[in-house]
Amino acid sequence: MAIIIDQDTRVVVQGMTGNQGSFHTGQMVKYGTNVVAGTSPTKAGQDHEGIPVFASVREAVLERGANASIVFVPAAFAKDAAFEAIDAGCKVVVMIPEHIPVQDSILIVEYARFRGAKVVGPNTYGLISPGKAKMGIMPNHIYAPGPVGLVARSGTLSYEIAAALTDAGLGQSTAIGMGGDPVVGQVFNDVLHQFEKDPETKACVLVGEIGGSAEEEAAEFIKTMSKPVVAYLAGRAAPPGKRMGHAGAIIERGRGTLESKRKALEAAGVTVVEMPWEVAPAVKKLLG
Amino acid sequence: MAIIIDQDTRVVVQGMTGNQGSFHTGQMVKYGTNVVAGTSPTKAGQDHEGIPVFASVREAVLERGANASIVFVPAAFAKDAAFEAIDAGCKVVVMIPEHIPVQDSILIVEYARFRGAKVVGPNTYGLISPGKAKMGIMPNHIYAPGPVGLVARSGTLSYEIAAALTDAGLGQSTAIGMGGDPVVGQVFNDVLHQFEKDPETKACVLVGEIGGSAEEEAAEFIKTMSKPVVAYLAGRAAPPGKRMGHAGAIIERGRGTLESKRKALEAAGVTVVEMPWEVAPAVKKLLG
Amino acid sequence: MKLYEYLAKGRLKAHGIPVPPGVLCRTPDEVAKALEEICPAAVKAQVLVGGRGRAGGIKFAQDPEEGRKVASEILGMNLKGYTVEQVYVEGKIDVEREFYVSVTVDRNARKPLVMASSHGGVEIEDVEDKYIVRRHVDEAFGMQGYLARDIAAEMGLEGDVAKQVAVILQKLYEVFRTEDAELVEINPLVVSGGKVIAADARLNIDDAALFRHKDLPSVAEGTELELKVKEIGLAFVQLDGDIAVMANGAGMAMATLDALQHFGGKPANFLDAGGGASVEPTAQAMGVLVSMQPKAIFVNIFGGITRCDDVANAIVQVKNTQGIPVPLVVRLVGTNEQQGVEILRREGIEAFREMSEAARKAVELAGEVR
Amino acid sequence: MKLYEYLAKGRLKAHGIPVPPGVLCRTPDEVAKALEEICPAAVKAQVLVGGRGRAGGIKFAQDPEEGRKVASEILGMNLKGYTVEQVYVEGKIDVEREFYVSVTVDRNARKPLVMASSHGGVEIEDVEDKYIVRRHVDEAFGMQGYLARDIAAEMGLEGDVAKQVAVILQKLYEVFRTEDAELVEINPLVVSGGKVIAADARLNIDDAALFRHKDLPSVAEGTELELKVKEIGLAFVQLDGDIAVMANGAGMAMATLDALQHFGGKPANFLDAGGGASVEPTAQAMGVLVSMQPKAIFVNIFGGITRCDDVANAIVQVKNTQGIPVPLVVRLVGTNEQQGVEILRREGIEAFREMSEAARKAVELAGEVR
Repeated sequence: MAIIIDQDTRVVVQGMTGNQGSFHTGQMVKYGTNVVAGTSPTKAGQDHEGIPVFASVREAVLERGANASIVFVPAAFAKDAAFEAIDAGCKVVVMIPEHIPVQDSILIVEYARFRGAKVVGPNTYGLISPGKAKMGIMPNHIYAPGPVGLVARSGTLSYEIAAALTDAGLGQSTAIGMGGDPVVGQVFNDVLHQFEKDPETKACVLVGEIGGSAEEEAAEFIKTMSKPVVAYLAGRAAPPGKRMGHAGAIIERGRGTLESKRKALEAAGVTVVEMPWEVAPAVKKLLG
Repeated sequence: MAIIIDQDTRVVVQGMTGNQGSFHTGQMVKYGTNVVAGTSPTKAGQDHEGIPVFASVREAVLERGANASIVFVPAAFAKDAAFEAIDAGCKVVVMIPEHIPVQDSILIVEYARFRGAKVVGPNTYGLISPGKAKMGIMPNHIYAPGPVGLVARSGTLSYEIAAALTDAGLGQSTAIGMGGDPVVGQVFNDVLHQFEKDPETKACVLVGEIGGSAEEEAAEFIKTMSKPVVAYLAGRAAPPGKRMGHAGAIIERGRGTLESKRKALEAAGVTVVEMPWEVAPAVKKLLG
Repeated sequence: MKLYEYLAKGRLKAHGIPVPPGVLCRTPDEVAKALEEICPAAVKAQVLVGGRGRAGGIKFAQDPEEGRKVASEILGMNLKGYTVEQVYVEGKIDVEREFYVSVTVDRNARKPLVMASSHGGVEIEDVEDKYIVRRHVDEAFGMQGYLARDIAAEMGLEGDVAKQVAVILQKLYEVFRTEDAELVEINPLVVSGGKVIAADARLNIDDAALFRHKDLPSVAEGTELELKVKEIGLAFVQLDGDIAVMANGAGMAMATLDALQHFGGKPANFLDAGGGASVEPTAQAMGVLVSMQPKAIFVNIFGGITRCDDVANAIVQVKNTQGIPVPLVVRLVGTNEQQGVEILRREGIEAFREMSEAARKAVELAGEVR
Repeated sequence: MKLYEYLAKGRLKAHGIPVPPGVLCRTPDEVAKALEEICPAAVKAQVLVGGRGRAGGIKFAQDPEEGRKVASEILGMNLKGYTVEQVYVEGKIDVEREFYVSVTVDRNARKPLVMASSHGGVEIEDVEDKYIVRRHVDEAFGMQGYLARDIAAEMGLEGDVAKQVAVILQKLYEVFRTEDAELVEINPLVVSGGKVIAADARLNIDDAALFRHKDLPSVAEGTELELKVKEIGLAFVQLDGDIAVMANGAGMAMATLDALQHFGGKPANFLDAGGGASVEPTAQAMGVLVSMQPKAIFVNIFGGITRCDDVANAIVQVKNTQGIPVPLVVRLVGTNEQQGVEILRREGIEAFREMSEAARKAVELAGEVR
């Protein structure tokens, strides 16, 4: 078990023949992901490293049974790509691009809800169910199968923590990037719901940051969870009104402060650690 | 039991203080329907025959716990009214008006799907679960509680058949008007699914007519049903290309003929009778 | 409401879909003048009937004089019951390929349906299914670029033609949405000199949405009598039988025609007197039936919202003013049934309870029992 | 991107929302001329900082001469770090009531959020929750009339004012949608002589959507250094500490600042060198850090897509050209770690494996250990 993707996931890569798409398709295949097709507006009908390239996701679904898509097209075309994947019947759509207009993201998330699909991202590094499948751009070697469900807003910070978990002998059921944008398809809440139901997951790690109130919302659900949760929150040194890289990481009008998040999570029984290197030891302690 | 509405349905009447709204509110109350509120753009804050009038459906939901709405506003405002009811949380919205633009109806049905509500109509006489609740404009006296699920496109024809059923001692679990427009919220298929699951319903009557292919679609589901179905189809004397009153009742480009409907239904095991007065005897025979 | 070809094309053009140059003309002189600009040209009768070409409603002209000549042949001619009052002079284009594209409402899916085919130029009903591309649109979310590109590709188009068709499909959908169309169809959509152009177009506007399109000229369709009854606000269709019919409710009216036919009769019309019509419109409708001079009149009422006494009073009113000089059969049950039956009895009219008996009687009186 | 007041109001006006008459001016003469038409008027500095009024950036004028006088006071003044180059001359209006209305993105609901209050004229944060109406819009389906009417009613408005506010709310939502706004706010929305008018407005456009709004003038916000690093294409924020920081990934960069602070240090900046930046931009970014003349530089890299050897090479390049005249601490793990560590060692730079040790060391070298 794992959440959202596993060995039965059949991936189509939208924008497979571009620089990024091409490189990461190779990495995903190397990891063992079942990449069944790619799309390209110009190279349809060809093969790309042994994977058939189609003009549309629909063809990839009809001819190759694709059921999940990962999107590598430029931000301006990302909405069209996401709608295409959802309309074609993909139930998981991973949106790698950053700088997607927020109102496009709102519409993508609404459309996914309307058609019963899950969108991960945008501006995410993707997700990985170690040993089963990877849809994303994360390094392959830092993950290992195991009992920890990891959900983060941010990429590299999440790799840091995943690597530390793995080093400590704590593998992951699924590690998922929520994405650094203000509006994303899967928020902490959605992901924790799924981890709670997943028999393989024994503990959860939440890597949050300033901005928004997804952490506070998650705290409400965590109160009802049976599994322990460890959280690290980035951005205590960030001044208000400044965007810390992510479009979503900004303290605006007094909202989205670290303090409010920490309080909410602690009230829900979460072990909130101060520094990233404290995550793995805390999980170890909780899992006994 | 019954489908869609019953004694727990709390009705708000949109456009309650107009001519039609006012008269039929009286009739619904007389039937025992739990009409908890009405709306009116001009008479909010007043009482109308003992029922509180609000400016918005939202207030009716918040203050009176309304969970279903019946709409009596003019066609040009019907889309706004339906969206209001759905957004306010009503799970059943009965659209009485005719001459609603078809693209408005498409959007109403999409919005209902998006928000998990059921729309009956537009251009319907409504629905009644005899002895429990009535949301519609049908005469009160012709119905009786019993085992027959009745679904029709057309009003008066359905009354004719309901009265004949009642006279023959065959009461109804629920009688529902699909509506005479090309695009409606509940089609035969949807309704039959619910009748199949309803323990009170022992047999179904389908009253169809020329135009569209809702009857053919229904036939596909009927093949899988455990309960017997009797159908009467109106319009064998109708010439192609002419709208027979209902916007939906038209044979266009060779589609929507009676013959195709009859064939599909008979192939699904339906007893298709020739004349309306043959419906009640056929049901009697099937129910033994 | 169906729009004339020139109006339909005007709407397409306004949304950026390429159409041939064209001018609407009302006289042979105007046509000759138009041909000074647009030449050679097709001179096309503007009527709402199919098969204009075969019926002589479309002719070609190589110069102004020929234009004047063919225009005088077409203008004023009777085309399947309609007098031609306007012609559309349109530049003739060389046709390399013919496609079909349309957007309409799929009532089962309850979504807009885009249909397209590379086999255009014939009625879509005559095209084999495997050559027709069918795709739905989620209306609230609109038609996205990928869908237009997909459809063009599935039509088997490539390169620049595929791109042009994809753009036209998106604009066509825009026409469908903003014009409240029931159907917008380009057939054929042609390739001419590498450009994709709408050579013929149909645009039917949803009658119920006309209140949003007050700028559109009203185009009436129907026989004289149908238009007259439409004015009263009732649904009426003229048929070719001899028993005039009134019933309340569309389904009931259809069932009434079916019942007459069942017993060997031939209905002269469809008339839905409405679910709750009062005395006056009912009397007006009765008046129309009488004026049709049928062999018999059959009134079939199941009173729900409609009150039987209202119907009876309407009948009596017509009897005592206009007169009802043909056999009349009335079936009257439901709300206020007793009062209605009594009112009729006083005037010597017997009311039936059973629809079957009444229908049989009407056919018998019309002298048509099989 | 935040728009100047005059641009924001121009957009509102284009969508049919009433605004006071106004003219943009660049000189005292232009202001005097404007006052011949618009009088009395407010002369308002066009800068992107709050609290203009209290800082002397808004003054009133009763005639052209006074206009010239106050304009020469405001134009050229330094307002919270920004030089005033333009003023907006706007007709003074009598204010009877002040409301607040806005549309923004609710990131939790993932929907547009309409906020409104009859308690306008102050920052919405200072308004009690019970006086704020909050309603979401399903974006694909748009804002319907009922919602606008509901909101006006929940604000406690009645009659004609309620109607005007409802209309303005629908137009405000239109602005939000068509302009790709992150925030559109009218505060105060005033009643003046029975008419509802937008007295002040904010319109922030989503940077990511600017490619759809090429007609908008670019309004740059940030310090000189921030704008310079933005040109390289990296995310950079200037802070008031003395340890310059580079990390890869936004979350990692934040965590790096947190770690420095944890050990008693003060970060001088936020810099996300990107998830997979190559040698050149990394070197450019390092160059910027050096130019800041910090007490120490801390580079914290977890190599995933980023390759440690690339980072090492960038550091060496800067060391050998620009020079690195301050203590440098590098933490380097992940992809091609060994190569990277070796490259640095050859240049006498020690690389740390543990983020905690490295952060502590950087703080120590900056002489700030607590």
